[in-house]
Amino acid sequence: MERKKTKSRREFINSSMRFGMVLALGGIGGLALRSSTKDQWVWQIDPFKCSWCGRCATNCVLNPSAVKCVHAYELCGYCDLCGGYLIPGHSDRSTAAENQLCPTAAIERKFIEEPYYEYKINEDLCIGCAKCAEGCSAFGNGSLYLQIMHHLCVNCNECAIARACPSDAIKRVKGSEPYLMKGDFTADGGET
Amino acid sequence: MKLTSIILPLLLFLLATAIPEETFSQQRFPAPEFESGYELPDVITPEPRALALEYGDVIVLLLFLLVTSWVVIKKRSRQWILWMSVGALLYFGFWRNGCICPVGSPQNMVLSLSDPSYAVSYTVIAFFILPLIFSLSFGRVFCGSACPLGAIQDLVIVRPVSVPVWIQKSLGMFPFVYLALAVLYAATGTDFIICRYDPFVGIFRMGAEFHLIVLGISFLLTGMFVARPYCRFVCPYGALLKVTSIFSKRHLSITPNQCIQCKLCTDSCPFGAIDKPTPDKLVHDIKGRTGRFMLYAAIIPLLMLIGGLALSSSHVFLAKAHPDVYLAHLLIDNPEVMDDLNNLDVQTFLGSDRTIDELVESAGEIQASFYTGAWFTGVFIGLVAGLFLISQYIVRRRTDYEPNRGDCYSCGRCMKYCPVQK
Amino acid sequence: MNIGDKIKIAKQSATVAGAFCIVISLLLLLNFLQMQSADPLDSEVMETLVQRLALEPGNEQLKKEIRQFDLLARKAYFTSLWQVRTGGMLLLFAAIILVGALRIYYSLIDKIEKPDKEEETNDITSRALSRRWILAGTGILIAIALLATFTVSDPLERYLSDLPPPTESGDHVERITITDPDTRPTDTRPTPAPSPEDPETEEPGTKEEDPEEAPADPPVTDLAPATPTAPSFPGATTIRQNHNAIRGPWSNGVVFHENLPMEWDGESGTNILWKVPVPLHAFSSPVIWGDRLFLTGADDRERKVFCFNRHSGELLWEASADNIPGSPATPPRTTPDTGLGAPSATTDGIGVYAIFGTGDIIALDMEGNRLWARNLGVPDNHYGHSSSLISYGEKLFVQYDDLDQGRILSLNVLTGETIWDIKRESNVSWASPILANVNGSYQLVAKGNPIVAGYDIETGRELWSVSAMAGEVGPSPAFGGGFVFAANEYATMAAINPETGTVVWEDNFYLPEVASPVYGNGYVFIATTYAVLACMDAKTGEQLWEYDADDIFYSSPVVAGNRLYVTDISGNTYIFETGGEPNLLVKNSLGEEVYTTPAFADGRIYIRGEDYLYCIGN
Amino acid sequence: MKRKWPVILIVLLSAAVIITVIVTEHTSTLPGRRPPNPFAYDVDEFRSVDPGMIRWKEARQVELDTHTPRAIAYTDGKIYLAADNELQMIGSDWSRMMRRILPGAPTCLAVAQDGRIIAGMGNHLVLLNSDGETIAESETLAGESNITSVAILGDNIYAADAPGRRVLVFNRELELIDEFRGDSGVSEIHGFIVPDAHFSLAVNPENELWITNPGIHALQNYTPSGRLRSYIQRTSFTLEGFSGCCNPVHFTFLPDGRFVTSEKGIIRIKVMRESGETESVVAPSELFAGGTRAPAVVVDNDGNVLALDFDRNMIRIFEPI
Repeated sequence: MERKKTKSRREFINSSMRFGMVLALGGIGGLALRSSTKDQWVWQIDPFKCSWCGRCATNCVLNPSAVKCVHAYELCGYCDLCGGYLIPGHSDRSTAAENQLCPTAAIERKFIEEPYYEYKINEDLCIGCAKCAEGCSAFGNGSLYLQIMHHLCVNCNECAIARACPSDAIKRVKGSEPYLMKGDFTADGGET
Repeated sequence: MKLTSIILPLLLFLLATAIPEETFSQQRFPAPEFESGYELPDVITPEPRALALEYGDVIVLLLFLLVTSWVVIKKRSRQWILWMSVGALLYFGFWRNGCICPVGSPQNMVLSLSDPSYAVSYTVIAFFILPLIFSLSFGRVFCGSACPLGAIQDLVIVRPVSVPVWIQKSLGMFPFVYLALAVLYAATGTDFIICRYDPFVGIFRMGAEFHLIVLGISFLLTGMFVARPYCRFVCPYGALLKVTSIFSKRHLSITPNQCIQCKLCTDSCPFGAIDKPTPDKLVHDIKGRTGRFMLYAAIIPLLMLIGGLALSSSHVFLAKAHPDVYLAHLLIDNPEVMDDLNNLDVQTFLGSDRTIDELVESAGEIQASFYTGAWFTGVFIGLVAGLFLISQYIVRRRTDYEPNRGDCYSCGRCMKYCPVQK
Repeated sequence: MNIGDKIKIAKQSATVAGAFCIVISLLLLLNFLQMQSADPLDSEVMETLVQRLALEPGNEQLKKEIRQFDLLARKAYFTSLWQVRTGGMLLLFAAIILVGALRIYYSLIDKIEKPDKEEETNDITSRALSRRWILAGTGILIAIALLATFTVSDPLERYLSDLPPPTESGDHVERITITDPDTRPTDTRPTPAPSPEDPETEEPGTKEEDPEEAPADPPVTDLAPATPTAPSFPGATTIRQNHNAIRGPWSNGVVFHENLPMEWDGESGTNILWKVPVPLHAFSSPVIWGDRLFLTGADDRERKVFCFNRHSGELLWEASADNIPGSPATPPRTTPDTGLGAPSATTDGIGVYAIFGTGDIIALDMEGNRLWARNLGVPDNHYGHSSSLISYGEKLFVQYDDLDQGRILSLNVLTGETIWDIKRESNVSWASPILANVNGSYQLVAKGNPIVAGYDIETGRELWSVSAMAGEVGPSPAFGGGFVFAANEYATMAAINPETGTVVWEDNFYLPEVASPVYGNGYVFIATTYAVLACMDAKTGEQLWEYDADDIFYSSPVVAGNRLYVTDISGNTYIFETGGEPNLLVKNSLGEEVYTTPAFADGRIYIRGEDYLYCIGN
Repeated sequence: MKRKWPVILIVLLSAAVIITVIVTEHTSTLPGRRPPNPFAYDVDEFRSVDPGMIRWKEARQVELDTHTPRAIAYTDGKIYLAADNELQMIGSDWSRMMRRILPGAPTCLAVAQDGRIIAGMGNHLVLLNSDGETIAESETLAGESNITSVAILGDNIYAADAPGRRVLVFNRELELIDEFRGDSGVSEIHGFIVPDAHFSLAVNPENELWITNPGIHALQNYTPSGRLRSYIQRTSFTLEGFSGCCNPVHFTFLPDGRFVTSEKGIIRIKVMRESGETESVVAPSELFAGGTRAPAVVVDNDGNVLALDFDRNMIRIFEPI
């Protein structure tokens, strides 16, 4: 008799606690739903904040990093003398190794026509070290800049580079607009 | 992959048409007119994983949970669970690289509540809620076969030793502490510590920083002898699952019929999660127990107060995990670092347009929010300690061997060993 | 295959897999260390090679070497990347086999089912043990938290309380905001609507105000209700363009005009555009608004205000300060070198305001119609009252230090009503107040004996006060470069920080008796009654140069741009370049004694001589 | 019991390793504890300037109450400032003398001796009187055009169209009368190479028309009819010349005819002799830390350099030391 009582009491406690927890879960879920999005979050570098510290190359969980240099061709000056391509004090404006700034020679330089040259990134070689981006910003138009390549990025819940980034340039962006493009000053890219 | 290659150009096309042409032509400086007919290459911007696939992950999770529940309650097959956990390891672990995962999701939930600019995505909500709902219904079926972290540990159990009860009980408090700290750090926008110290994600990705690999291997080595060390003594999401599972509607039972008290199941469980029948002594000791129970229950508020006081007084220490606070302290305490050109963080800060005043102000705000947060954290930890204590005075009368509803991972080993047939 | 064989196979494969794991791990570790220690991409060899090439750009051999090295380095880098990736895969594979084999091995040897040997009684003791350890764990946590409290100090509060914010740029860059005539603070001012009781509620000193005066007010009383916006008072910009008080805008000795004439001669008439006789003598200085120039004159019989067209010299109107209630029947005694007309008038484009040695103060509109007039009480002054007026917005400020008490008043320019009236710790003085824009808001700075003090123009509250003066205080203060400069013969020259009310530096080598100091472009200039013009560094007080003039200075120096204009009593105007060196650009003679300070307008200088008013321009 | 010892040892060891790893991981990633950048590319050596070269000092900063400064001009003691979509005239005492909303966003300004103001409005010019009222408007230029600089020489108004890579010549009634692209046939000098939206022209005190050719780091002197007369070309990563993509961005003249040039990238303002040697530095790049745009420069009557700092939203006045 007594056992039955305790059992029913226990069941009562159990079910009321369960009910309470369902309510709590529903509450949390509802609260979260209020500020929710059907989109997903992905990580991206704000090229206007980037300070070219090199940690994108060393701190990504992937090796080589998912961060690659991209080239805003629209912004590029197509100059012969490119601060993002040539080392300062280069002996010659040619594609030879001794003139190249990129440690992995990931930038391909091609003559178009007098006086224009094309600079193209070989993504397979790029390690995201930002050397060229720094040179391009210091001497050029800033058309070379870093972006997280989403076909490589594993989209960690907390990006290891974001934590390491000294200039707070890596932030979550909506998966529907996963790149912060330079040369496109329409959205928040240019004005921030 | 195939799907993405179709969707990708489509999305790009849609994206391009969505932005008015005018803004492009006005804001972008036109490239030179090349006489040679050269055309500008396209900027390569591969799309992230399609949203449909993210929802697909939710469906896979749901499937895993449903099938496991069915297997645990109805089918009662260890073999099924084993293979399902291998599947979860391959899919959520090695294929999805350990992200997305419910274990880290509380942080996203908390961040979305504290930071209005961060809207949590539906996928994350689903990943957070689903295992908890299943836990309320059928126990920790998620741990049993859908969690890649649990799966990898479960698979390396080689020679489990039984951990003394007192270690298990006292260390069992840590997941709650860890959860409280993770919530604190997530709410203050400091860090996602659960993800950061996730020991297995480096293994899933086949690459991480060196010490994280070491961390993973250490956990796995430990896991060969102490079964599921992360789940039992660390996992903060497990803490939530434990609480919900205690009050679950239906739970795995060792025997389908009458228990024959053969005690084989206790030996089969590597997690020490099987409760024995209550010894008579304990049952009869009810009087003194109730008194102690009341005493400890009265102590709980005191413990909560102490916890709150202790944690809130250490809020500066806790807040130093935030880079802004740390940098502010560094710059104030050691102003000479400003001359250290190798100190990238300091140099970058000095090169930015933020002033030290602004940094100190922001650090002050963060510390203030840490003070409040640490109070809550401390009170919570005090409460957990109190509840752990008084739970030691609760005796449930049991005549059979039963899985502990809080600690059982629904791995099904005991069912396999149970000689009783249906 | 029996169970023994199975066990054997499992054991062997576990051993092999384990060994393999260890080897791969070691290799990976080696690789890792190698990559850490010598990152081929950041190689010093490469760096030195490139540096050498920079020195000898034509060295083809060197170039070839660099290219080879570069190729090698990159090959090594990508090889090691490949190694890591392959090694990781192999390790994973081996680990799977190891774990699988071990599991099989143990499950095979553990087939024997052993009964549980644990004692039943364990439960109670283990519960007690658990409790103890739960408590201990909680204690450890709290201990760690408390320990953390004591190991970390919070430097933020220290920073906020102690340290002055480290300014990143130590250079002194002056910050300017563009002043805007459209943002006048006076626009929102409640319009004074004089009610019949108002004059009666005034303080006792003004009680004598005759009700008969009320009819003299109509222009104002009509104006206020008719146009609720009221006359809008000039903002800083407009004031800068005019010369609304003695020594220019804010009475500060700095004017903001261009193309000022550099050379003239009173004898030959060179660059003297016009010259008219002063109708009534006084020692007051001219003031200018728009194209009108105002002068005051006084003798024992009459006190008058004159308005000239400043372009032609034509006398437009004159107005007498007579029939003022409370005005003494016989004027107070004054000395000839002060007289009753020593204070200069001021104007704001709406009215012109003048005070005389009798204590009579009068407001006239631009056409010479009286707006209001009152007597402030006859000043007890053994030389004669000489503090000039200045106004801002609806307030007219009167420094009224006499032998009886130190006093400063603010009157409503539209009605003459007292807005505030404060007593101050000062003996009689002859200095004039100035307005100083300290941190964006104006304060009235008035020099007395012995105090130099700043007053809130709204309430008259004393904001700061420095006791530094002595003797008979004549020169007015000057403001510039963040400091108030106050100098007096027999006392000191003090630079005062009006934000803190502290003396920043002091000097007493050259001190003026009559002429006021002036600040310009980082320098302070003093014109003395012993015919020396002295220049000091405004920041430090360091004496930079002095110049011996022909005659003594009564007229105050004025700075316009990078020029300093100063006139001695013989009528010689010296134009210096403001700077650390004495650079006299030109000296012009007027041919007449000058005791007043010139007034400046765009391209024009107006000097009141003893008998004539001159307009100088190119 | 015997067999348990190695197991416990391994477990304890692992636990120790785990704790050490977590602690070291935590501490080593705190700001300031991370290793220096292995890929550091030190452009600081190009930024740094010999202090002896800095012969100007920043004397004043004038904070603007507008959001987006756009252009600046100076004539006869008055500063003309285009900001947001308005035109302001500021007196030498920093009081605002005029403020007027323009019919669009101005891109550049020039002021004639008679006080009339010419404002480039992107694809057309507007002529305003000294009160800022529109007197005349040019026709809208076809195609992609953006007037980035305008100057008055004689009866002509010269406007630099950056996307068009040409200089347009208008008469005083704002009728387009001519244009030239700088290809003069003199030696191997190329026509205007304008790789970004910075293309500037100015008239020196001797009434010579100078135009930048930023793509080749040159300043070129043209006849009023658009024939290249002479040029200065200086390419250098150092102070000696202009570097990178498209410099100088803005330039003007000191009263004695020396150039004042403003560069982007490594933002700096320097003074160049008419012969092309760098004479002194007005403002080294550290004064523009964090900035992204080269300031527009004008010189006032006293020979001070007024720089419109777009990033800080202020006019900065540099005086010779």
